[in-house]
Amino acid sequence: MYEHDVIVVGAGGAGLRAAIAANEAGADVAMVTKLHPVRSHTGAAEGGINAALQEGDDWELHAYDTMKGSDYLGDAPAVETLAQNAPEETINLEHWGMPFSREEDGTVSQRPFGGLSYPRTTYAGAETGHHLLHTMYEQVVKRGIQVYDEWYVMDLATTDEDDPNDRECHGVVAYDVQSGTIEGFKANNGVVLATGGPGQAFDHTTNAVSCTGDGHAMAYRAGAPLEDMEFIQFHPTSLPSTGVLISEGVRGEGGILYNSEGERFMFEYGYANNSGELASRDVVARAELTEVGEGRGVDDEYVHLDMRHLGEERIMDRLENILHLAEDFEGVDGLVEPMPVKPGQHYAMGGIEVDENGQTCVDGLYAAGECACVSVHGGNRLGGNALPELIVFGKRAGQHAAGEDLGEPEIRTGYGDDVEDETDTELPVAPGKAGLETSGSVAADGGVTADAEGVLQRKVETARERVDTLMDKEDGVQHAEIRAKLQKAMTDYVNVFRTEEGVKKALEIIRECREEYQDVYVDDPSRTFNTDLQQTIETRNLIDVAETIALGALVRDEFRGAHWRKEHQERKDEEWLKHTLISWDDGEPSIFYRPVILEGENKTYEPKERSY
Amino acid sequence: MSQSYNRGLIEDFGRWKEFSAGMWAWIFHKFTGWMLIGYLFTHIAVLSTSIGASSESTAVIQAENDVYTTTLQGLEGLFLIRLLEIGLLAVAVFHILNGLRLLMVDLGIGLESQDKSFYASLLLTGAITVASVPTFMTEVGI
Amino acid sequence: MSTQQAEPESQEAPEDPAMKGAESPAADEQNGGGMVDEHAEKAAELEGETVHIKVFRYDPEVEGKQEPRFDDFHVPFEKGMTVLDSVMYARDEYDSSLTFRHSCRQAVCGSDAFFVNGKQRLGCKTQISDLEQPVRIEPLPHQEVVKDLVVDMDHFYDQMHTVEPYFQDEDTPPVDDLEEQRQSQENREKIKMSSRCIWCGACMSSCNIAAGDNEYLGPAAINKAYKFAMDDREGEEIKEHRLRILEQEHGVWRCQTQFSCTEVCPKDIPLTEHIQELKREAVKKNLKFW
Amino acid sequence: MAERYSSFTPGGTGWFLQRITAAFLVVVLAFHFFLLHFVNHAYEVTFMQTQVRMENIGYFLTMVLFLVTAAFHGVNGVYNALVNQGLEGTQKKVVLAVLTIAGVGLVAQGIYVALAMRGMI
Ligand SMILES: Cc1cc2nc3c(=O)[nH]c(=O)nc-3n(C[C@H](O)[C@H](O)[C@H](O)COP(=O)(O)OP(=O)(O)OC[C@H]3O[C@@H](n4cnc5c(N)ncnc54)[C@H](O)[C@@H]3O)c2cc1C
Ligand code: HEM
Ligand code: SF4
Ligand code: F3S
Ligand code: FES
Repeated sequence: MYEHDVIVVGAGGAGLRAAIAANEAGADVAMVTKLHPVRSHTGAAEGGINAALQEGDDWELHAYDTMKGSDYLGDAPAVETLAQNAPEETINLEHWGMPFSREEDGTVSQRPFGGLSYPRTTYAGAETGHHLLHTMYEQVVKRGIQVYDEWYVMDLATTDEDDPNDRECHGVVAYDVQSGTIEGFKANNGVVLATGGPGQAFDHTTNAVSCTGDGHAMAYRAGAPLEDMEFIQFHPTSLPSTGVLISEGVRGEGGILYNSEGERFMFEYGYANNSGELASRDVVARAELTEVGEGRGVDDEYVHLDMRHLGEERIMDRLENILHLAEDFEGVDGLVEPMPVKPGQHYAMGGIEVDENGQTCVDGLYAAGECACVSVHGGNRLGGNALPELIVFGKRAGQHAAGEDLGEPEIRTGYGDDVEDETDTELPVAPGKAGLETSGSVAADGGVTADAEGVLQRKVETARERVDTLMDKEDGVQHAEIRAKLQKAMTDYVNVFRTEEGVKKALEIIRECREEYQDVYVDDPSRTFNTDLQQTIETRNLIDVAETIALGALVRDEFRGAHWRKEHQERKDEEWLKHTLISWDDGEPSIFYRPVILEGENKTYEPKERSY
Repeated sequence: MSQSYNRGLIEDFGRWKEFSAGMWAWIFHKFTGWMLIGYLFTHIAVLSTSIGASSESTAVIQAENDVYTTTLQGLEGLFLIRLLEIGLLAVAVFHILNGLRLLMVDLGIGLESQDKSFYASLLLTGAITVASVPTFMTEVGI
Repeated sequence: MSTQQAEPESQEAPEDPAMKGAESPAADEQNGGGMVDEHAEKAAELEGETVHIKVFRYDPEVEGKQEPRFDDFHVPFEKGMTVLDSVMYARDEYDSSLTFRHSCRQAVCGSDAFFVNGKQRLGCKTQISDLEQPVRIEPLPHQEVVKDLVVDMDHFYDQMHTVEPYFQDEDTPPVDDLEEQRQSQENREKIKMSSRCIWCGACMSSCNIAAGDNEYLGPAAINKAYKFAMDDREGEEIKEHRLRILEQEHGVWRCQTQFSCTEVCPKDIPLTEHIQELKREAVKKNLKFW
Repeated sequence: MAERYSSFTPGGTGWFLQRITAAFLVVVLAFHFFLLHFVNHAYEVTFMQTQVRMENIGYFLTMVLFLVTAAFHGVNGVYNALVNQGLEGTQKKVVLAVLTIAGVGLVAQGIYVALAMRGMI
């Protein structure tokens, strides 16, 4: 068993920032991560970090833009904290040596981004995330923070009182990918989950293969509710075979979208008569899929993004990296042929419900980054708002976990007297656990809630048993099959377009996946670097997370932000200014709602029509 | 730590087919350098005959019968030595040309064409060597 | 670091010798239709284009894999297919024990540097159609193999950490100072390429010198140091300190300008150029004292 | 970190001298080759001619310098190459000693020879 004050799970932007903050607060921190830190998906972010740095700009404008972008589903205390702290945190990165792009006078550059009233997206070339990730990892090395890399966290060591609000988290159970040993990590002060997005729930995503929503699933099963999971952002231009992102810059420079008939469909079919290709992400994504759905897709799958008419010189000057991306990942030369693109899952606005200090309703359990939902993005995230979230809320979670006093949070978490229960949606199948699931409940073992070490020890044993069972089983279904089926269902039915019928169908398939998972086995007999085993465990997490996405999508019968429902084409403010929360309840998911907080420090954000 | 596998020798020269220009240049430069220093030692050894020659009488020297002259000309009369000389020239020329290439590299000049300059060194070495054959081969019997 | 051959006794040997990964690849031919077998191969060719890949296999615990071997897979070709796609397909469809690191699929995480047809390349950034078949995929040379295509990266990380890879400036402004340090566009341009490294280890694996001298810092670490040493935001004194680390015996002088690092770097970082520049910087610094 | 290096060698002196000597050698070696293989053919070299050449103090000094640089360049090159191959500890010290002795011996013998050619011995 290992023991530290604070255990940070995940070493992307959020995890690294949390670890540094906890270290600075004097705690003994360790990071446990399934990838070496520099492999984290934060490295893929290109655009930049929003922060009101320049004169004339100020945090209130940033907060306002964010709230508007969220389609009024962001919580004001969180949104304002983000906007207020982003400048300081961004400059702090600069002080740590992050190589931001520069202006003539040597100050950091900022560029305009969609939905922002001021150019406040601070960037470092077209690889902001890469620099952010590496700069923070460097600080971790400098501080000598312990990193357990290639350790896969399987479970949280949480006590199991009936009410999640009474539970406490004492650490995590992880297995060393290289050797296969399973160990407990005791956290004296707190565990911070920073495991990133759940993009792998979909079969076409800009997210990494490692973005499997492990943190979501572990927190969920430990009793912390997942919030606003139905809000998934789809990016309209990703390469079909890999999901690699083709930046909005191509359309910004004048790139045109064509269907298989060679029609400029954004105008031809009236999807966006004014802004055409430059309409907002969700509009373009829906237009592309409509084209494909109506038989005008290329190879029945994608559309073409053409930039040839911009001329070689302009392309080389401004979009050179796009040429490389298309060439390297799709084998297409953007100078001589149009590039194939289609919508891809890009970002999850929802996540583990936390307050401004990053804490969940389970004592000692924190979450930060894309896996968390403090609710700054609400129904739709603005480009450039995820990276500041990592550093602002990563830091707060780290500080709080290390015992620093950050004041009483205004955001409430967990099931309480301020929530409203879901009562009327009919589900096609019962969600939640299937078969003989080990609930990990002490009561079931007839024991009593033990001390921290006892809890951890029991969890370690459960994990070892689970792995042994998976490894010992001789045949059955393989995870790849289940995963593929799940991803397909999500992309077919819970994608950009959502219909009641479709989402219900998805829930049924998810149910099937769960049942099939009962029969899953790990073929690779080796304990050494068994990725088969790791992916099998991840697949289970994906099932849980996908289910919450589909459940959220089914109950929210309105059209808000990225969530589009065929039968409900308008935003319903009277009914839906509230967050969807889903909690596991020992295997029987229950859905409830908590109102959005629109009262900010100095003003109240009045919902307005979202138009740009 | 868990076990791992060390692939031993295939790692190094077993992979010679996959070596790139820079690696060959390195190997050749090393080889030629060692040849040259080796030669320098023999060279001085041969020239040491002049110590004996200097004590011989002027007449002998004028008659070109001193040990230095006879040794040198005796050696030069051997076909094998002539061949070796050509080899030495090739070695020296390559070492010089590639040495110049390396000096450029050290100064950070023309790094993009480092492979081309290696091939150029090789070709030039070949050309100079071939061109020098007549000079080296005059007046030697087989 | 252990260099000895794997001993099977350490962990329980698999009981069933018939699992796919451990057996001769031909056994899988019926259910996947992809493995090496003349009939299968011909059939596959008829069905459409397939790519033939030969993948290095090794597992210290599994019988039949303790002595490395190559497995053949025939993967249906799709436009845009990369080397990584092909091994992922082989893993998901034919043999789930096929092991390799990968994550981002877009050349930013640096997990999947393999030795492909005799050259270090990023799997996800290499179009399979650009390669001669059969495509031979091996783990990075000069690193110990943990399993299949997975190599031990610890030594690489150690070298990276040796150069004090973090920004150091005695006069770094206080955290709550909202003013950034100034840096000229030229200076930022100068360090731009060096800052792109994704720690894939391809360069280190390609360098003969690094292979021969375990303590040689290697191109990636030297490049990392370059990024800081050339950054004007760090003071003169720190730059000198950095040069002192670099000019140690196993530092820059070890580099014999073989250029293979520069040739394989998937991020096109001019590594040799950076190393040479540091050599000159070090000489200049030392000349000052003469 | 930096402390892991036990032996601190003043960085790059060897490397630098190798380049400087190389630059000098290019010129002299070319001259030498040209003179003794193309202008005068090696097979025609006689002690008398050698004496005549050596009588010229400029030529004599150039040749001595040539010898010293070449010896240094060659020996230093060999030493660097061996060190690069991972020579360490006592072995390294022994090699250094042997090479130094060989180098010094070579130069000494060479100078002796040159003096003899000049008729000074
Ligand atoms: C292509 C792309 C471009 C983007 N561009 C921008 C942009 O320009 N601006 C912006 O603001 N945002 C952008 N985003 C969004 C933003 O990059 C991400 O939301 C953010 O980086 C997520 O960071 P994270 O720290 O939460 O997670 P990640 O960086 O994904 O890190 C997750 C970490 O958790 C670890 N982990 C996961 N599961 C486990 C487990 N079970 N056990 C142990 N460890 C585990 C992983 O090893 C990893 O270290 C972009 C996203 C993508 C995909
Ligand atoms: C005429 C011009 C010459 C030039 C331009 C030249 C250039 C160089 C250079 C630049 C190196 C360093 C290579 C490196 O460290 O990467 C080198 C190495 C060497 N040189 Fe020369 N050199 C010349 C002549 C000679 C001569 C006359 C000798 C023999 C006495 C010689 C023997 C060597 C040896 C032994 C090495 C070491 C090779 C190795 O790395 O193993 N060189 N030369
Ligand atoms: S320098 Fe290039 S090859 Fe080397 S680790 Fe970095 S990215 Fe990879
Ligand atoms: S391959 Fe090695 S020798 Fe130098 S130029 Fe690169 S580090
Ligand atoms: S998978 Fe990330 S670099 Fe290839």
